[in-house]
Amino acid sequence: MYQISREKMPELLAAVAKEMDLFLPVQNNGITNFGFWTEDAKVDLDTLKTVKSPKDAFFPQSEVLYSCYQKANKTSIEPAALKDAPFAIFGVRPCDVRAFDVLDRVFLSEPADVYYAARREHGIVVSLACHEPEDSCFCKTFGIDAAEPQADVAMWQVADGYAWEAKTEKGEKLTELVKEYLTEQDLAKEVEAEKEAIRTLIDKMPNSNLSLEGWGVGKTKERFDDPKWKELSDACLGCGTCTFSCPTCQCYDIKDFNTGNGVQRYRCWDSCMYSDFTMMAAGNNRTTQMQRFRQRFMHKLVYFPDNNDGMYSCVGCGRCVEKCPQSLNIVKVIKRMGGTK
Amino acid sequence: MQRIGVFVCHCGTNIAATVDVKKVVDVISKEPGVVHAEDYQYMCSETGQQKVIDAIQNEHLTGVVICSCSPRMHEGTFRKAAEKAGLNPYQLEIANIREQCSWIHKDMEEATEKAVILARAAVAKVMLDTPLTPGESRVVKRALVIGGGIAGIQTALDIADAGYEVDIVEKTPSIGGRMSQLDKTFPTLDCSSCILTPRMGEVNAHEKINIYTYSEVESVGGFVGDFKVDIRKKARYVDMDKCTGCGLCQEKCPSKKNLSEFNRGLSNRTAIYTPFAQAVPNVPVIDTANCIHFKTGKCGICSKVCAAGAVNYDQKDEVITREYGAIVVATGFDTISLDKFDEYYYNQSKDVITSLEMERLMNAAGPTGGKVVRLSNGEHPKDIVFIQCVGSRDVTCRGKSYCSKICCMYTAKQAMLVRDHYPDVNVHVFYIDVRTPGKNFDEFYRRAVEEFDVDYIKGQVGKVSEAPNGRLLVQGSDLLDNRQIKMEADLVVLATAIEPSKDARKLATMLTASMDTNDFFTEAHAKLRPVESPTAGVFLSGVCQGPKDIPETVAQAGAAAVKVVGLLAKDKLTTNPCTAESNPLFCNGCASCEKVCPYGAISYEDRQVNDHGIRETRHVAVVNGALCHGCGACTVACPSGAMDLKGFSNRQILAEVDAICR
Amino acid sequence: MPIDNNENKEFKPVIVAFCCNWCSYAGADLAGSSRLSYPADVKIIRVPCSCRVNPLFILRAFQKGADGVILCGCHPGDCHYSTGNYYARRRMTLLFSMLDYMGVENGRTRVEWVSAAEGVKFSQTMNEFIEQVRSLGKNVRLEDLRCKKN
Amino acid sequence: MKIATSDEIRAIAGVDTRKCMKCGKCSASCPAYNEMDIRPHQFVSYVQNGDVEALMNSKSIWKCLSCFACVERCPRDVKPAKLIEAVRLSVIRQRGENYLSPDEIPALLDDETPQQLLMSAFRKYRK
Amino acid sequence: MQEKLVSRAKELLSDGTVVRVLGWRKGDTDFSAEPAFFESAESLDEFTYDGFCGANLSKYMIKASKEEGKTLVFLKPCDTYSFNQLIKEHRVDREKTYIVGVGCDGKLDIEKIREAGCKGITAVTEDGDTIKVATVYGDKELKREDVILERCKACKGGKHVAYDELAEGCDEEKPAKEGRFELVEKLEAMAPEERFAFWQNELSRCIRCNACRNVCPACSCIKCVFDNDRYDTAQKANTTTFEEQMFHIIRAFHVAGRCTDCGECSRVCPQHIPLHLLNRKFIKDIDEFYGEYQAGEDTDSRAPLTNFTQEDVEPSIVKERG
Repeated sequence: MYQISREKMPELLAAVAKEMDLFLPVQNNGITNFGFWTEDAKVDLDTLKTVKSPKDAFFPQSEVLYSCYQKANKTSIEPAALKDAPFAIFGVRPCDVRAFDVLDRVFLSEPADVYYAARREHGIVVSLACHEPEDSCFCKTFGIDAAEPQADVAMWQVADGYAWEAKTEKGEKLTELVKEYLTEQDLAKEVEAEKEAIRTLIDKMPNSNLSLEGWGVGKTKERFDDPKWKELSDACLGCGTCTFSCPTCQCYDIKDFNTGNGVQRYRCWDSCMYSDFTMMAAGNNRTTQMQRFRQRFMHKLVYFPDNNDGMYSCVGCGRCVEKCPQSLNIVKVIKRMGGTK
Repeated sequence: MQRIGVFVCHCGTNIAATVDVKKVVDVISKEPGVVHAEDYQYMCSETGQQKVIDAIQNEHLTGVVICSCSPRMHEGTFRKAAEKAGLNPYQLEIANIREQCSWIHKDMEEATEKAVILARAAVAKVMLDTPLTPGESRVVKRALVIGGGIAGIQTALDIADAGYEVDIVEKTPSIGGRMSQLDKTFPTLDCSSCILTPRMGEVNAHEKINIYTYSEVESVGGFVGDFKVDIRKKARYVDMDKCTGCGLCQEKCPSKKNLSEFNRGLSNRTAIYTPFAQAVPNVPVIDTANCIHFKTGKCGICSKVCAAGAVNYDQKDEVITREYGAIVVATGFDTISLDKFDEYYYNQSKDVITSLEMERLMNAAGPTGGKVVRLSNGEHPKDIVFIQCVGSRDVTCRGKSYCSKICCMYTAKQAMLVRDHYPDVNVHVFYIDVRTPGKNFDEFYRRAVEEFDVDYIKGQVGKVSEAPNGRLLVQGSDLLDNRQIKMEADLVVLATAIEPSKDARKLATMLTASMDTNDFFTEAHAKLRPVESPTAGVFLSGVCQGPKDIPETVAQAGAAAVKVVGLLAKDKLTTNPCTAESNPLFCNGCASCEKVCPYGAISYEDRQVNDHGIRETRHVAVVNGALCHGCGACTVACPSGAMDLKGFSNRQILAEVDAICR
Repeated sequence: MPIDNNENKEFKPVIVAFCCNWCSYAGADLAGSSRLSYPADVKIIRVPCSCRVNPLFILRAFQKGADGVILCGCHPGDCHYSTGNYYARRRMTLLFSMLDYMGVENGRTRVEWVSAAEGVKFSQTMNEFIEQVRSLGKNVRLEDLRCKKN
Repeated sequence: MKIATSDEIRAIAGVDTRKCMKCGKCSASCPAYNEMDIRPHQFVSYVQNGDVEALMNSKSIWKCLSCFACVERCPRDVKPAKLIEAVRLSVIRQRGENYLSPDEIPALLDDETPQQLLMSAFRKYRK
Repeated sequence: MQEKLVSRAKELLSDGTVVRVLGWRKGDTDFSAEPAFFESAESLDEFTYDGFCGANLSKYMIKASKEEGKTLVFLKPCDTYSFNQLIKEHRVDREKTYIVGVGCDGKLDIEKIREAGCKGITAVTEDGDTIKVATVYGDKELKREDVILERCKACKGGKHVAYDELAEGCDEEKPAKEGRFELVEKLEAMAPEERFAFWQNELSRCIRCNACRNVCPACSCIKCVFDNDRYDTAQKANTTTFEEQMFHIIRAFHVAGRCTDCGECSRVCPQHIPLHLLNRKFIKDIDEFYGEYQAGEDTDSRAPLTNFTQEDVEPSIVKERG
């Protein structure tokens, strides 16, 4: 195991950035989101929850798929280049690391999404255990250990810096690259203490031990017509805050943009909460907000597990809990409809 | 798939000298959608037009772009040609490569490049053109004139003489209006009723004119060519058909002490009355507020003395609905209230009167038989003071910011007449400016000064009060001599500002005709369409549109009549097809569009919609194509983009923008 | 105004002019028939009235690569539709103020009232406006990178 | 004495002298007219024409009763009394330009003069 | 307060005046009350009215107006302006609404509490001007003034402009708070480059979740232009910085003169973009150019953009004032 001090961290990051794109939490006007490293970026590894999840690293909010040009009666098509060089994502929390597994289920199952696959192949994930969990966290409900990040490299906050442990081959390579900033050290005791502290704190959080009774594989019939959906969704604005801050939501729309020189076909995130989601000639097959609201949670808690060996597509990151404008969220749904608290 | 044809005109050398026409044809022919492109010397010539027609027919074109001179020049020409070829005329666009390109640029390369871009923009637009058909609506061959003063009378006569039916609605018991109250008219000093009464008779006798006196417009529906108007005929309690106008009822009526409206309250009338001797129709009405029968259930004398049995106490208001093709507003004016002008002592003294009261005083048929006397004691006055601009040109909340226009002249007239009839009376006129723009007007005013020795004082009166001897004390300033004047007077005449009739605002709302802040009706265009309201089919006559004197009123009345006749002469109205259109699926009924529409063309309806499977009733905007002029104000007021303009749609303009910025 | 072709030879701004059909478009025609030149950078879009111009059109022009947008209409009080330009005036005042507030150079937008008789004014206005936009250079603050010309 | 500018006078008075249409109603209404060397309506044109000096030296500013008849009756909202007030203020605000001194009071006193009048006179004629 | 509101609601439900109640439901934590409809007396047991009931309920009345029967809605003073505006635009049915005006001392912003360093919050209690926050990491006391919503810092003064009855103790008007345009003025005073940098930075965080639009009572279009494929304006993501600008400029323009400055847009923005500064700029301009105007103060005045005077300022004012 290695150690890196807080003071050395900027140098390490700069060294990584010299070799590859580096995507990490950056603060802007007090708000932290994942962004690319730049010399004057305010890197923020202390904030627990970025507003947007790191899923942009593999599945950006919008990306061009290909462009068409017309020159003198001839049409040419230029597909967008696939990611072909390694890049690093730094400071990913354990829940968000699990979210990548959820996305993999969607984008890597055959036929695999080439754009996503290329990014996933080249992306190196450096994760960071949750030093100070928050009240909105409920990762434990989905069996995620906030003290044990599963990524290429795992980090823990210790005394005056971070413990660094490579967990995969990709992680080893990255470690090699930044070795000069790391000092080899036996930190087993400190790390164990940090893990213990994290787990104790997580247990104190109000939503850590939600019961998932009534949810999961095979619960479609039981849940679908529950009258509670109406009251739960009454206040839903149909905005995309939950979807766009969610690390696992994977719906997208494909659109064309006329640039004047040609047409760009791009895809961008979409939200099942939107009234024009999957709009067809006959309209949206979910005409009321209640149906859209139900879809989102049924998908996370029932349909996705149904199709993915019981894997929930919620990781309990709690972003939607904090960000929903009207305080509606998946925790309320689980609690009010799940039978027990 | 669209099939667009582009035709590039050389315009002799007008275009071809600066724009490489061949190159334009070459480049534009490669644009997607363009299947035909050619150039020709003169596209607007017979041969040129034939080329367009042939191409439309042979190439089955769905849209045509002509690159030529301004559309203001030949758009109509080419649209007709397109129509001849079987293409909808509105699927043709012009790219202006002459006025806006070849004529202003010298560099051939630059001009050619710009011509191509303009052509592309036109192609982009024509691609999104939809066939438009002008609608048709009927024209009811009858006009309504609201107001029976000289403006309404003249308009009605001119329309009727052209052979169309006219209804006049007048709210008082007789037509005649303000002019019937006047004594003499400036600058010729002929007697007002002598020239008006024959006109009133003519109207009454005209077989095409129908008069509804003592009636008011209750509601207006419909639109140009096809208005539906409800008219309330107030109960007169005297049968119009039976009454012979003998006047016996008025002679015998015991309720005699009611103020005469016609004489501005300077004399009394009976409860059953005709406002004045020459009233048309000469049928009295019963003023129920003062009639003893209506107040107590007793009396009934008029009914008893009426040999014709015309008095009918059970008569009720009647509302009739009539259809009209055009409506003329001729609602006239009143003088403003002087309640806020205590300095002139009007409410305090009987000897301070308005100029309109002065007219009645001077009139031989007036309350004093034409004798100018002090109303407080009936004595002959020695000094009379006229004060101009009372409430006019006053920007405070007390008065009117505008010039009432007629006061200078009638004051000169009244002053002159007083001096003429009573050479012993001293007449002083306090003025700010004397405004006499009119034929023989300044000469008239100078006569008052030079021949009749009227004393004109440049300055305003600050205060009128009562002198200890019971006369009036007038305190004013003489700005030219820089002195303050205090003079005694026996009679003070106030040239009171005029304002539009109080009821006009209500009427404007019914007609959706716009008004200015002073409640004058707004004309469709201040210079070019001065007798039309912006609301199609509504015309303006007389002072309701702005202060004016009798000759101007009569001239405008005639002009309004011509406009009406021009409208009624049509059998059908073709409506401008480039009108706004609201998509009920996107409309949220917020009414922003309705507020900015200058023509009242937008109304709201509850409509059943099927929005991609959601069926519901929505309160949505509906555009009346017959009223819409296609300005597009509503399209921008609409936040959701539900409102769009045919022929200049959002998508079309955006496509032009895209083509230009490409 | 003569155009200085040497100094700014490289930069040819794209300028969109919205002209109302009744006054300004006719004014532009008059400028043309009087041979009053102005640079070819200006391209005119004919609209029925200045009140037809939606802020969306203006933003779209900038998005697609315009460097300046000018709106011309009848003089206040002379609108063919009586009131259209009054609404346009309010809308544009507020829109331009907002663009200015967001840091977009206020010289890139303009409203000018040009009557059908003012060919001279039309041409002068265009010359002035182009000069101003040229001095501001390429529009970068309201650009859409996807629409950048290669 | 420092002479104020027309703009200052207009700013103090809050009056737009250009709105005057020279009707003379102010002077016609003025009860102190005969006491004045420069008349209310002239105040407006003097300010408009920039001759504030004459106004500051005029006795009219001490003769104006501040009855506001001219303000009430002015059809153009020009408010001559406010201009007069502004000129008067421009004078008395300067050192040593008080128009009324306490020494003068005893001589002016009689049984009919209300106390209130003295108070307002002090307010009006002194800084 | 809360008990009284509940009992009044129960009364109005039971006497048939209304068939449903629109209010706030207790959340699973102290700070997560949600807007909710209540249709029975029992369900009202979950009703709450506390410092976290910041949500403006007026827009929900669009939905309620389509239902059968009358709805009782609890509106805070500033919410009533929004309600009036919706009336003016025929979006809600006054006949189907029974408004009980409720008082407000400034609503709390949980995000501000978090920003003040409170993590792992387990309870929040209000004690007058003191807000007590219990957290897993220890307890904290905060001053109410420091953690109220942005909009409450520019409170219009606690007057209800529409109501059928007022709840007890909320009839007192407070003076409107000063300084609502302070930040706008600060921005105006900056150089254009600085302003540009400011807005570019702020808007760069926009994720186009549309929360600002969907919560906005003035944004009540059935189909927003930005959802409508007809005009090429539909955008589901900000692909370039231009689209961020476009969306927010047009949105602010569409609500100009209609925005009551209720501040919901800023409250709900997950990225804390100060959207109210756009709306307030329009409000300030409108006040300066066309005279003071408060949208929602009444239900019949003409909005500034559907009105004009012949003497209006020219657009060149933008350049002239520098």
